Amino acid sequence: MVGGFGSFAGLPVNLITALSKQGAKNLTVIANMGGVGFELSKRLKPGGYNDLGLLFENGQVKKFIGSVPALGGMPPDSPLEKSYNAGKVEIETLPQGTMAERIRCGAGGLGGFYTRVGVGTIVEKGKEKKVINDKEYILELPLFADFALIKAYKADTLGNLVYRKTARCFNPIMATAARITIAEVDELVPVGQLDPEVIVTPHVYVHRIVEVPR
Amino acid sequence: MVGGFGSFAGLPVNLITALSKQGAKNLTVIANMGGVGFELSKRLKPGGYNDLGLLFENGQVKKFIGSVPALGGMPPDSPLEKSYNAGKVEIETLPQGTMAERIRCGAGGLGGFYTRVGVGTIVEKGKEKKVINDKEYILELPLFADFALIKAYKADTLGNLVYRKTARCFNPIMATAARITIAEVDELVPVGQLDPEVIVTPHVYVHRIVEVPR
Amino acid sequence: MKVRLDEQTIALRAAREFTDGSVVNLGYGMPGLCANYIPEGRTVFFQSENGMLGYGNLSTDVEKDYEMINASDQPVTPLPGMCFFDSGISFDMIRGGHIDIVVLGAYQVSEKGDLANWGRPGRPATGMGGGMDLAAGAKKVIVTMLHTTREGTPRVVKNCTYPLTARQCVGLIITDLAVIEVTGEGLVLKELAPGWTFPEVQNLTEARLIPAADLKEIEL
Amino acid sequence: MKVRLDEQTIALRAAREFTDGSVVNLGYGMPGLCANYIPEGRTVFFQSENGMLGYGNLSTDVEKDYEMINASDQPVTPLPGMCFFDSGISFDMIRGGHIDIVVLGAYQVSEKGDLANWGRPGRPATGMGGGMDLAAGAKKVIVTMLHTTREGTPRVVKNCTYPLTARQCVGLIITDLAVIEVTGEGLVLKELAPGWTFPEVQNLTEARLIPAADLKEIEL
Repeated sequence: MVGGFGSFAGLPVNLITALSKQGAKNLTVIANMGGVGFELSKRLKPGGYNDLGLLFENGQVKKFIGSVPALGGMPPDSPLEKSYNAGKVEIETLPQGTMAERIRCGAGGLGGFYTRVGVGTIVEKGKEKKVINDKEYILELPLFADFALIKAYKADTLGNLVYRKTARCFNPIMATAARITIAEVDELVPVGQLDPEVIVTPHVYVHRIVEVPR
Repeated sequence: MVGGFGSFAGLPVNLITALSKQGAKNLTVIANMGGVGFELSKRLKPGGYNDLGLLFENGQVKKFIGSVPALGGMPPDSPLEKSYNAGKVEIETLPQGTMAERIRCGAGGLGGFYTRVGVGTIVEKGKEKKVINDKEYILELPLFADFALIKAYKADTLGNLVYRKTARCFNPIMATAARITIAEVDELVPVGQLDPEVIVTPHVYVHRIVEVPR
Repeated sequence: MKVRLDEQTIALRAAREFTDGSVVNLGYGMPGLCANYIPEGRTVFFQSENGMLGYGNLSTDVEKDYEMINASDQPVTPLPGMCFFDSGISFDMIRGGHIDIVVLGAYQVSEKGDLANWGRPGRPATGMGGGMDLAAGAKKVIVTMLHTTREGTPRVVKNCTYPLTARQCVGLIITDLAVIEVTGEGLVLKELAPGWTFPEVQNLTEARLIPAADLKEIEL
Repeated sequence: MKVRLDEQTIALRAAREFTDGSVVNLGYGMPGLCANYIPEGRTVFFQSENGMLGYGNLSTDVEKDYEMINASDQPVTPLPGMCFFDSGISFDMIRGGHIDIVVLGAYQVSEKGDLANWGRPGRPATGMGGGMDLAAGAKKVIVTMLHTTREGTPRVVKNCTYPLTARQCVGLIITDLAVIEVTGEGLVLKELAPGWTFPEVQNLTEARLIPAADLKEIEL
């Protein structure tokens, strides 16, 4: 799993870059958006930034699971879209809220949940349906990852995390749904410096911290 | 629904007292614990306090749903336990985490979820079971209330809420799972005084605020 | 003279639907422009799927904060009383029915209010984003779109041929030519762009339109 | 001289199982006492179902904070690095497998490790609280209890007759007489209270006990 939401905010850009250098292949990547690649990223943030496009360019990914593999409002030039059109990567598309809930479901040790989102659309294809109180629901199953790469604002040395503005997005829920969670943070602070009332991710979920000062 | 967890922390004692005076009957109360009544409450907090016992003493409740109707470690003298033994109130007992998740399920507009908690116990009685990835699960359905009475620390005048220490407990999730949520708060502050990063309950969930300074 | 509303004017008309105190989510693209047209005297709380409630306009600062963006990747400004939360909580709010109005773009809307707004021929890798969740969860779905494709093919259709977002979810359609209400009886044409007649608009619409008793020109 | 361990000593013995850095949840009653016996040099993070991680000892302050309590309604003290969250998040943590050890009280434990710890005759209105969630979610379940009822009826049984909390969940049983490990082969008697012999303890146990090769006296 890779945190963030769409563009720069909340994306662990340094961890993604590191993963591209580390070179692991045949990855299954779970992320909200497939990234646009460095060139198109300049349309979203001046100067651009490295996103998941890097991993698709490198051919490191065999499957992508997310709600926005490619942006319809952008030219069809993102590394994922090109890889997909070339038959090099498989895509599983799912509604954003269903994705969020499947992640929470995996994090919370549950077996699945019923949702009305996607009823009557291609989302229900191959999925079990059930009528509850006269309404149709689709059964959705949990998502859980081997690794979560996430971006937070500050960590204490125990691993408690806080986030900044909309860079929070998918990061706190992905942090809870992986065997090993690696957090890229702007600032690492001593234990006791984060207010116990405002910690968003408790340290039991965080296994590695990489401080990358802005 | 009535917030809190067990004893004093997070219990909207003034709203409970007000409801006992208002006199509504045939209530279904969803709360983690059934309360111990004013007398026994002195064992939990010097001086005692009003808890849900008040509503059972008044005969206002026809059904209680919770994980700890009565405490096994206390004498069988709580108003709920006495009412139950006298056949005056119905009880539905459920595991605490299942209760929390059923509330979140209701709040999130979902149809139900599968959990392993309670498999092989009386909790599974009358419930649908399903095998997912070779493990047995129980189907649990959402909880949603007409009213939620909750306790928060501070509210702004829009209705954004923050909590204090373990008085947070069931309050934030119950706040999201009712048609009308009424919050009892220590302090009401102007809009803009609560840090957007630390607001726990967004104002869309809060319909009435009662300020009761400590 | 026949006038086709431009995107800004469509957004302005859509924003007039925002009642005082309403919670509004704005979809990708044209709907985002509505943020600049809140009717005077009304307070509107904008919710964004990534995890934010109560933000202000699109940022016009020279130094933008790229960690303060709406779900369309646009930097926005803060407002007092706003708050941040994670995307899981955001979709609880959306599915839980706390969004009064969502404004979405569309490729097609059917006469029953079916919505198709995320997939189109030649772009198999695009995804539905939060559209399905919003269409299923919001109390009212408003669609803003151009009345036809560039080639003149109607977008208000009998049945959607593009992949569906949700069935029977759209309440109001606002295009460059018309304002159309989706009712139990069918599509009711409520307002026309300046200079346009009912037959002319019907001619560019695949589904049958019912002229409203009080059919009028769009007031801007 | 035969010694029965008192509650404090049982808690002390249980706390010896807490490895360095482990996340531990303490159940209602006797297990709560473990908080005061963390082995020297080890860091233990106590989690509480209501929504707290990393708290300290039971509060001995004159002015206690009754909004800072563990799940057994006891005021506790803060520690650096602790945090608060809601009960929903708390049980995600519990069911999600992030509790290394839970110490629970019990009425009965069966030879297969079935646990009965919440309902007893004459008290139909008590509930299971968080016990079922903890028993299902924690990596290791330790039970602390008296070896028999006040009347001498064994609590370590062939099959539980009291309502179950969860099946096959208990890993270790610590009583006033013995430390018993639940294994695939059955209940292995690992340690005895001072002065007690294997036959004597077996005699007060309904289930069959297997003496460990290194059966020894409980070291305190």
